[in-house]
Amino acid sequence: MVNQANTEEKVNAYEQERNKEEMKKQVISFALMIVLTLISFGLVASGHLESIFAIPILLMMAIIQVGFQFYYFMHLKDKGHGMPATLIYGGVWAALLTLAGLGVISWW
Amino acid sequence: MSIDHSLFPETMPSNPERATLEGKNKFMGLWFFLGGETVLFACLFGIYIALKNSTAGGPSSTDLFGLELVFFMTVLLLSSSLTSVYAMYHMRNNDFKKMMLWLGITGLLGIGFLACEIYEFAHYIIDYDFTFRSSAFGSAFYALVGFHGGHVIFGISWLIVLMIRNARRGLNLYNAPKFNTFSLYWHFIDVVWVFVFTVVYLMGMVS
Amino acid sequence: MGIAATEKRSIGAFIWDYLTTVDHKKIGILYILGGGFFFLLGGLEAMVIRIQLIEPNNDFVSAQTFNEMLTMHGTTMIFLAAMPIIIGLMNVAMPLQIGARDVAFPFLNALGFWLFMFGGILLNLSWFLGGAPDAGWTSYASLAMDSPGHGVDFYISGLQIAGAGTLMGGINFIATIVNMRGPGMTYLRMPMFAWATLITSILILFAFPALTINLFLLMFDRMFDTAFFNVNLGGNQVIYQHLFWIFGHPEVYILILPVFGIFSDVFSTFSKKRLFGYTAMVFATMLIAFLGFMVWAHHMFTVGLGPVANAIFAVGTMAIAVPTGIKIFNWLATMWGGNITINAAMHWALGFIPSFTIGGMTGVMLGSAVADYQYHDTYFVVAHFHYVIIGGTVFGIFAGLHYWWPKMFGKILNETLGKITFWLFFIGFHLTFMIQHFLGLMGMPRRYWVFLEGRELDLGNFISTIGAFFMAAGVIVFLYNIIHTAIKGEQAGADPWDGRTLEWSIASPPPYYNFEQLPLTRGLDPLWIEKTEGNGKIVPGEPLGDVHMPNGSILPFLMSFGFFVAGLGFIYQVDHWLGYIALYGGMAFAIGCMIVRSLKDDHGYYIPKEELEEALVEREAD
Amino acid sequence: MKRLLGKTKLLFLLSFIVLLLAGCGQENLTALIPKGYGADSSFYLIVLTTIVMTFVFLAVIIIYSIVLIRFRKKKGREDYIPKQVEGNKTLETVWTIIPIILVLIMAVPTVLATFDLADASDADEHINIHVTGKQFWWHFDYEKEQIHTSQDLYIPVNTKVYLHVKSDDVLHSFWIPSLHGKIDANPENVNTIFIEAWEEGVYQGLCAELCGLSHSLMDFKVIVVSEEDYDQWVQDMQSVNVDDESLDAVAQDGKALFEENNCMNCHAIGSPADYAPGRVPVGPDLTNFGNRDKFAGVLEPTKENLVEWLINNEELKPGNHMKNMDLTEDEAGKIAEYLMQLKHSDVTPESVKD
Repeated sequence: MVNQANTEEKVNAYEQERNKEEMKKQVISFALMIVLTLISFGLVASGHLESIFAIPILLMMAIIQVGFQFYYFMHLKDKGHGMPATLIYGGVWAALLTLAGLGVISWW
Repeated sequence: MSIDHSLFPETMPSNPERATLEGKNKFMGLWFFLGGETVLFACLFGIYIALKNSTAGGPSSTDLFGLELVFFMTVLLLSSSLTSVYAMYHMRNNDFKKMMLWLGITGLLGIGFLACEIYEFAHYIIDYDFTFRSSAFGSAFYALVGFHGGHVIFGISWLIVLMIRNARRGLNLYNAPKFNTFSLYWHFIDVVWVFVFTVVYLMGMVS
Repeated sequence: MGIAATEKRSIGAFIWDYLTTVDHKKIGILYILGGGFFFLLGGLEAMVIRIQLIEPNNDFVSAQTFNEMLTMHGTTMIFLAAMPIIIGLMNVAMPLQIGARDVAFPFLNALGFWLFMFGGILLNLSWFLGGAPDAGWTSYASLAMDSPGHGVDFYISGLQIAGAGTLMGGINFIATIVNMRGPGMTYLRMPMFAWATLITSILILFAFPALTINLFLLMFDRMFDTAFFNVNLGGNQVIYQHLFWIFGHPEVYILILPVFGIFSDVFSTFSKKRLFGYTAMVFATMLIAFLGFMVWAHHMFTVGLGPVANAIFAVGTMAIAVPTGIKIFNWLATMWGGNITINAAMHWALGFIPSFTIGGMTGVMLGSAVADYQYHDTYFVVAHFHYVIIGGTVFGIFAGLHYWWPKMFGKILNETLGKITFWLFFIGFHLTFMIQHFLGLMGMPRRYWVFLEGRELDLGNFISTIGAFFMAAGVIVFLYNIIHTAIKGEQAGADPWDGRTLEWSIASPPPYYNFEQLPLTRGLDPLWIEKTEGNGKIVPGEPLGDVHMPNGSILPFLMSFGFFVAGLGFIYQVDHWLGYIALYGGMAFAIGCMIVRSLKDDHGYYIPKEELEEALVEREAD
Repeated sequence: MKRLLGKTKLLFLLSFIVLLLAGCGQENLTALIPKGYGADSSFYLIVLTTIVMTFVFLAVIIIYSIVLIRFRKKKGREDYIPKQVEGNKTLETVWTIIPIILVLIMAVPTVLATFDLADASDADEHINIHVTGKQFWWHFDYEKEQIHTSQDLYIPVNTKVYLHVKSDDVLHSFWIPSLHGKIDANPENVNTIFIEAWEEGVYQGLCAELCGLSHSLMDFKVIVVSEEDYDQWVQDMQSVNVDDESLDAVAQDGKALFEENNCMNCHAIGSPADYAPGRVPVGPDLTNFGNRDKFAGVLEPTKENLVEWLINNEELKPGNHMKNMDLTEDEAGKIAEYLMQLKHSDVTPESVKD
């Protein structure tokens, strides 16, 4: 436990600064996500909108939120995330097809 | 390279979770697994959408859902996402104690979420007699939300085992990837929840 | 750990070694053995089916037994025979081909195998515990829910466990290829088989979750009275069909793409030529995988999805013919101008081209929705998918086994016996299935327990059954060949085929750490490049140093056993409280193993540099 | 090896001849001799795609043969190292473009035919029949004519007939190979197709989706009659009078036994007054039973068979849902006699065959 003794200097200053920058962005994303959630809930709670308009807006909000999660919280924007991104998008593609199949065709 | 993976300021890599081959493998493996999970949940969402209106005379989504509880649950889970980000921030700064603290908070928020969900299910079952046998809608609802809840339970158990095991060890290159994979998994649970509250609850309320 | 050392150890130690191994080569061999066993079982079931249909109104087996046979034949062949053997070949060859010492997750690799094995055993236990599943390998919801007894429950539990193993294998292979390619091994220098492994694994990753969910829903409906497929409560069994084929169609490509890889390697090795249009081949494989996800509903043309859906899926299906055609012509062009050695492995590869082309042709014909109204669920379809799965997958497996046998076991399979196997199997195959195209159109639906007299179906069915016997004879000769080779086979050198890829640059069988030094890849077909431009030896891509290896572990075996017991308990919990004990006990045991695994650090061990140096010197001396 | 090769050729030749002898299968069963609109559409596409695909197959086989003859290892040049060709843009483009064109040739007619067969806009002007699949028989309900029948479907020649197909239990698939391709009988929705037969005759119908033990015995018949005969048949069926039968004494006893054993709980013998739209009986409707081409799907309608069936049906058709009534042979004989005399129309499968 050598590293524990030296609590002052666990990481060099440059790294620390960079991590802090990153953290700031993440807190901002969180704030935005909360705002988006509030808008979504507010939209439904007010009950003013027709579902034809409301549903696309709600879905948009969800997609933006998920974008924040993936790109900021899960670092998909960072280097070395090429393959993860590829496969997540592959998964999303397969997921969309599945939804199209079950959602649209099941209704026929 | 030695078996001892301890971290020192002078050798601390900027991404301790991906510094070793094993760490990189774990990192990739978990992401790929999440790709598969995407399809898994898409199937459940698809089924839910297809069976949403098949209430067989039982209660429908507008009869059941209330916004307040769901909003509270959403905030809980969203915050737990942020706290796990904090934990990873401290991991990169090699501050083990703070990392554990934030992970602990993450776990507590997760448990809070779970408690709400159990309360919600109990409410539906007792007050509305709405079970997963009531109608196709009931089956689909409990399958989707329950699968997500199951993922939360698994995440919390994983976190507890991880924290107990590493409580006295400090951070090193061997366990940093493990914490990181957990945090990725936890974020993904949140991603799924975003769609659950949008598609199930909010869209269930407008129509 | 040479062969001499292996022989000295006791049988117990040998078995223990295989139960605890995390070495990808041994796991590969286990997969091939396990898959081979189930292949024989599935073959036996096929023979029963064909004997029952040798004459009209036959009563060789009862309707119940026949339905069990056809269900288990399909399920076994696809999930427990073809896929495991392919995954076995991937395990054996892929890490060697990309210059890696092991796969990314050796422990998961072992776990994947044991899950598959125990899942397969669980499924087949149904034969002794009141009857096998009888709702077809697709186990369509309405009939599966109608099926009495526990057969379908065995199908659900067995496949759920085996499927989890496959999913792990898939993730493992992707991570291996992404992270562990040797120095200089860029993506576009990987052998086609490694590419096929990557793309197949991605398909597994995206396709299997749909199966998992589907099996869950069916299980809930059967055991806990939920209403997913219960029409009276608003359920919809078409959902089952969709989910099944969202999984099932990519599954077809999971079976065929790897053998495309095998054939690419085999054709280029034995023609002594570089694979023609390598880049086009890679992209064609990707395109097939991509399109393969978008055509699942062509299995459902008669469901009544409406003309729009049928038209879209018809056109999509036909489009797959384009990349597949590219591959066929590229293989032909690879051989064109080459110096073709026609040995046993090449026999299978050459037999594949016309057989698979016919399978592909009928595939396109089936894609035409309106024509499919006639083909659907008849012997025409049976003929089509056997042309693809036998003419493609099984031929490919045989080619791969002949090709890599020396690498796995250090001995070359007997060539003459290999050729006899091929001809018996090839003739039998066409005899069995060619005629079935016509039987289907003449009014013979599939899964028919009996066909009636006086419908002019007698002769065709008779010929078909005779063909099946030829195929069985071919398989028996192959089994004899294995024994014969083990006893009398000639020793193979490191490179018996004048190979082109990295696996042929190391000893046969390879040392447990594969490479003393990771090899440097300087282009496509690295060994060939060194042979023609260098001194015939691969240049090391790293200095000699200690090599990190994972420890063996019995936990994967125990964990899978726990899930097996839990699965069994799950099936019987509806009948008896003992079921709950097995369910919770097995689950607790498996989770206990998991916790042990996570609490006990396993850092592996290091092979000291000196040992590797010795091995290098020894190799130079040979 | 040579000898083996020779034998292969012989075998292939043999199976080819056999195929020619077998021809296209049994008339009114095979899809290869279409006798109705839907089957003809399918057959046209089958032929078209086969021709296109044969063209591709020949191209492959010709190149394949040349490769095998010219480039296999020859004595004297075992060590020959061929040129390592990377690829050839022109060639690769050619074998990408040509398949795309071929696919288009097949795709366009397919799409047209798909929409053509799915067009149900004029259903109201034609005969509408509700078809229900049950384990293991078929029920037919003539909407406008208010007639129930089971197993034998009577339709007029050269007329569009709309079928609305569904299932009452598990998934089935409704198939009359000579007249129309399959359409699934789903438990949750109704699928509509139209059939149009071009020749009078008795056509074989089959179930094409695994539906349980007797899936292979779930046959039915389509009896295509002239328009006049069809009108006659409809009239006969509409005027069935259950009580006013010219039954002989044995049959009268059988009728009594039939009622005593509560057979009508499951089997209707339709007086038209009972007509209820959309009703599906528990067991097959027995109206006009004496004129059935086959009974229980596959059995010759002889008295012996019927007796055997009444006593031991599980053996003849495993998994069927008919209760065992514990009848003596004598009782069964009387009921059989009764059923055999239920001939409510002179338009019969036999009259069409002649």
